[in-house]
Amino acid sequence: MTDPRDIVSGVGMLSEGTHFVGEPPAGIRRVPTGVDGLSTEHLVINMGPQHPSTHGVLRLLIEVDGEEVVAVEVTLGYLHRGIEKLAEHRRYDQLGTLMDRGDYVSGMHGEQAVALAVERLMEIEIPRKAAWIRTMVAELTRIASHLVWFGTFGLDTGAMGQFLYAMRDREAAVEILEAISGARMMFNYIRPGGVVDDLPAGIDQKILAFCDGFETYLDEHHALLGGNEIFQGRVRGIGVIDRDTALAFALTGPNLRASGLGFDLRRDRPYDAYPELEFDIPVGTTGDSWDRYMVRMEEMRQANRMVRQCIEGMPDGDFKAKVPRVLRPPEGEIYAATESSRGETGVHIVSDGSDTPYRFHYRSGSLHAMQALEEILPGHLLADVVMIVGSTDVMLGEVDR
Amino acid sequence: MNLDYAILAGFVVLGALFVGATVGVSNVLSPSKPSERKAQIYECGSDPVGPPWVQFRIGYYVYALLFVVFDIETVFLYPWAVIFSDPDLGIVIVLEMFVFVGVLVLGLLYAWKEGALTWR
Amino acid sequence: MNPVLVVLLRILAALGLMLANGVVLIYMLRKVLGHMHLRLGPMHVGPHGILQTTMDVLKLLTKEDITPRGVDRALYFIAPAAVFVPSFAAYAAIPFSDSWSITSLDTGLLFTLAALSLVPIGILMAGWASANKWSLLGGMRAAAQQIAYEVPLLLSLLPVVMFAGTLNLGDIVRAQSGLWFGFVPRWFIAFPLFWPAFLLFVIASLVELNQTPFDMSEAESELVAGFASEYSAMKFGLIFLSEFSNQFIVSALGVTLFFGGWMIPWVPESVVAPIAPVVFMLKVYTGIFVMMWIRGTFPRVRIDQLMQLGWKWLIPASLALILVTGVVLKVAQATQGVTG
Amino acid sequence: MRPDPTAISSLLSSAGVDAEVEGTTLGTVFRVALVDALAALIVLREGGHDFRMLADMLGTDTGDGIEITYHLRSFSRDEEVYVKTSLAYDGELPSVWTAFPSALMPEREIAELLGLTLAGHPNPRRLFTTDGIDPLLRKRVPIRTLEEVRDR
Amino acid sequence: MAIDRLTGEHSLAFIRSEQLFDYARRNSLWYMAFGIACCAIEGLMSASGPRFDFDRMGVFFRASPRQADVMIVAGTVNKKMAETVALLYDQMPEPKWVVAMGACASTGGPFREYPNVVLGVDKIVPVDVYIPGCPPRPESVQYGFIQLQEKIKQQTEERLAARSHSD
Repeated sequence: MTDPRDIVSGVGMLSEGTHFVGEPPAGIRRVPTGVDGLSTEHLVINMGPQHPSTHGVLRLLIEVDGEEVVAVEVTLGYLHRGIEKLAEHRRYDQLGTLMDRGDYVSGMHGEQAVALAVERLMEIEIPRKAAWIRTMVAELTRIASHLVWFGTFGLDTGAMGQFLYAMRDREAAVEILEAISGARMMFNYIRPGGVVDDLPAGIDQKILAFCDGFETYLDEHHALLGGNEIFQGRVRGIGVIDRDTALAFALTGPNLRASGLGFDLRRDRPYDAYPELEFDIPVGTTGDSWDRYMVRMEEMRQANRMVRQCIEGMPDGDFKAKVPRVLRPPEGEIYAATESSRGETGVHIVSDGSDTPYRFHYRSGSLHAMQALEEILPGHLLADVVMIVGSTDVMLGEVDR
Repeated sequence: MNLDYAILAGFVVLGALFVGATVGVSNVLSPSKPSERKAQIYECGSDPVGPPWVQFRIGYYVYALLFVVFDIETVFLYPWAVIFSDPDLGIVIVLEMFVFVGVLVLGLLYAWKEGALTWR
Repeated sequence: MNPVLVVLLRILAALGLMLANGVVLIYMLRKVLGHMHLRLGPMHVGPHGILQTTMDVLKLLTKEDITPRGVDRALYFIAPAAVFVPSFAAYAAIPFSDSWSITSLDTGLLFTLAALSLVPIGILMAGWASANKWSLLGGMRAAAQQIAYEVPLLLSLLPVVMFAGTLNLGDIVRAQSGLWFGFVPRWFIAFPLFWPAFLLFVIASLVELNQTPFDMSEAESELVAGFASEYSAMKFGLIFLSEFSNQFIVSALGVTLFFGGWMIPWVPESVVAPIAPVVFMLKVYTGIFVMMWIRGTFPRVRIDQLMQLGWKWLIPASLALILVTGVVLKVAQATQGVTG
Repeated sequence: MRPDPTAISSLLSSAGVDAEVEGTTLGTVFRVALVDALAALIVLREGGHDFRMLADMLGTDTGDGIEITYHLRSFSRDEEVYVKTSLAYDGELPSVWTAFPSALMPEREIAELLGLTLAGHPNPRRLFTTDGIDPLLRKRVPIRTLEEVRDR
Repeated sequence: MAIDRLTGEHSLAFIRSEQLFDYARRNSLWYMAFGIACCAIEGLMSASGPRFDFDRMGVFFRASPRQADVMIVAGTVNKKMAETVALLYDQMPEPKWVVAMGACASTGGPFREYPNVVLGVDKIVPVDVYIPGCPPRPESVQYGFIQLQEKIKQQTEERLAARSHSD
């Protein structure tokens, strides 16, 4: 078994001497290159918080030798807004609003995690239809979220077109979600006990039309970006996260599966309607950026397949279980997780029997992917940094929380 | 014709004048509110870390040296190309070029073998 | 007429053309990219947003010009001129028709290429002087890629010169008049012998122009705004303008050298003559459209891949091209006297 | 998914770690002393149960101290266990990154937001907030009142 | 602001030229690509996407603040981010505007009770247009830009009014 200390090599390389925001670190270090009298000075570059391709407000302090990255330090907290603290002052049915704004591109998965946790703690049995609706909106959200990733990943490589084509398809998905929940991004649709409202009339035809169109569009997207030699040259063999590293840094979701470990909460810790659906779980081999790209593309296809199954097999019945107006779970502790677009979105609730959680913890897939970045970026070129950050699909909202 | 070269000189002078004029006009027309923080070098919204002017990777300069050699050789090829079609010169002109380009290729191969062409 | 006045008028005409080109091309880029991306592009100022670039220029003219602390002041001020002047001077030798060109330099081709290759020096200057790390990296990349692709660009045009036997751009176009076998226009692009040369020219010139997929020096997703990160107001506007002007120059070179300049095939010279400049401009704009098309669809190459491609493939290929072309031309000359 | 508690507690005691088993709504929980935490995690990782992933880590302000929960997952046996340990306010939390590198950032977060200091961490600086901000997840640190928010 | 240095603030030459330049300014609002949180998806991404296409109005993004006219603050600003926002605003060239997009940037939004969150970006930089919503729809952002254009238009009209008043 590999000693974790062998995997972690670059930790703290940039942190000789303490530095905080505004205070320069050690700065330039002279590193002999082997030629007498000729030495290269390293450059320390701030990438972010305002940078077109750090996907939000990530700040990377990068030490480069020429264009080669020597060390990276991730600085977080530019979006820290206290979701965990505020949740201690919200009632249980209000937690979804906070989770929506955590991972703001795939909000449904966060809401689902909260609902699952509260239901398990209170031992609520939800109607079958509610479970199916939840599964369907979760998979639609996955499509919308992966399309944002796909578009920005294309933008990172400099391909503007892919971004705009992805936005077109995302608009279609978001429109359906809006028809169901009333909001484009902050749905607050999944609540403990079921969902807020029944599906609107006639939505199944719209969704089926979307599924049909999206199948062909997905092939087009893949042909345009993945089929491009230049793109393949940029992602193949770049940012390899092998199985040991992925486990050591607790990667989850597509990032873990790209490394060759097929762990998926939808299959291995089944919840809602997933046990009744047919779907494949794509698994990569080497864990490079190309594998992560392929896994996500295939996930979109599977998500589309699941949405179709959900619509076709949608059961009749109630959309919400009988739950008290004010939820007061018994004293206890619970952890529930959903497979979100970025990995395991977990909710750890400590209840003291009142109507607000005593402690609310939000486990996000992106924070762990972020730690792995510090480890895998050194040794690559500056241009690869953008690609690797893009391929791990980190969302700063759920990193900083 | 001499006029042609006068025009070229005119291009340089007038181009420079145009740049000066536009920047000048822009300075007259535009507001100016300098401040300490505005003058700070932009680095993604953080304070710059260390100076930018460092001794850069030696690899860049090796490329520059290689380029100078190749570029000058290429310029020598142009006069040759102009008289190439002259039927009087026959096949000799091609053979001469084989020698000339052969030297270049040898240089390229040497640089390749030394690893100077590998971008790091 | 007073020769000084003639010189002045000609230069002013070139300046007007360059500015008009810049305005039209930026508008065209936004429209072309917009429609390719399922959008409309500018629509609000003037019919179909036709005045959009004018508004942008006017606005840039009245923006504050910031000189950051710590820049190399002399170079920082010279750099926009160093980018602008060569790309302006490159207009000198372009033949718009048989009789219309600003000068008819005997070394026209060499001069245009020389002017074009001066632009990256301005870019490097801007990148270095800005005291900004992104600019510095952008400038360094520009210099490196310019260095690697200057040689293939120069070599890829040699076969044309060998065939035409002149460096005068007008004469090169004239060498392409007439028909081959009675129906194939004698444009150089019609000869299979020149196809590899044309391919080399397209790749090398896209690199020289910093165009997608080789736009590493201003890669927005990597280097913020590359070498121009610190430039604001009109200085930025001039850099931007000369970038589009260079597109025009390169496209014009391609049209002149490979696509028969102002000529239309199968139509007698005398008929074309009155509309020759229009024909030329249409061809040039078609070339620019293709560049924009590439820009709208292609991802970006990584710098080390670009350098590998340049030094290890294109330079040997272009050297081989010269030798092969030389042998083939001489053999053809000996057997049937194609050139002459 | 819930492992056999007796097998694991015997595994732990063989390594000299006293662990108290708690069967709660959460799952199988082992409560260990702070000094034993790292040793317990290493045993769980290297012992036969193969808990290779530290899936999650959190700290809770219980009212009389801080309780740290480690959430471990084994893929080969498909099991999950929780390890809990407690320490006093402003105490020193020993880092477990040598066993589980994924603890690097969560530990910094816990230390920063619950007001602990880190021992043995390669980069024990603040992660989310700037200097001079209270440990926000402590119960004694209040959130803004409605009046403060209204006045802006 | 500019020719006034030569001809005075109430001169017709200055006011007329400003009228022209304000027309240019409001039709060429380049915004700085600076997405902080959720609003960035709606205000910056969807906005430049095929459906809403801000490019129609000449609203276009530049990555560097040196070339930007408008800063869209799209998301929650916390105490760590405040310095960055202020610095980026300072680094933009005059004339410049700020659009506070969404509830968070306007007042702190759903996170206003958390002590680390700044209660509205107007505590740090002067805001010209507030766009309500959480997040605002792209249409709202478009409307916000139209309001900003109106605001720029009013500047010259106010100058003209002041001139006729002083005469």
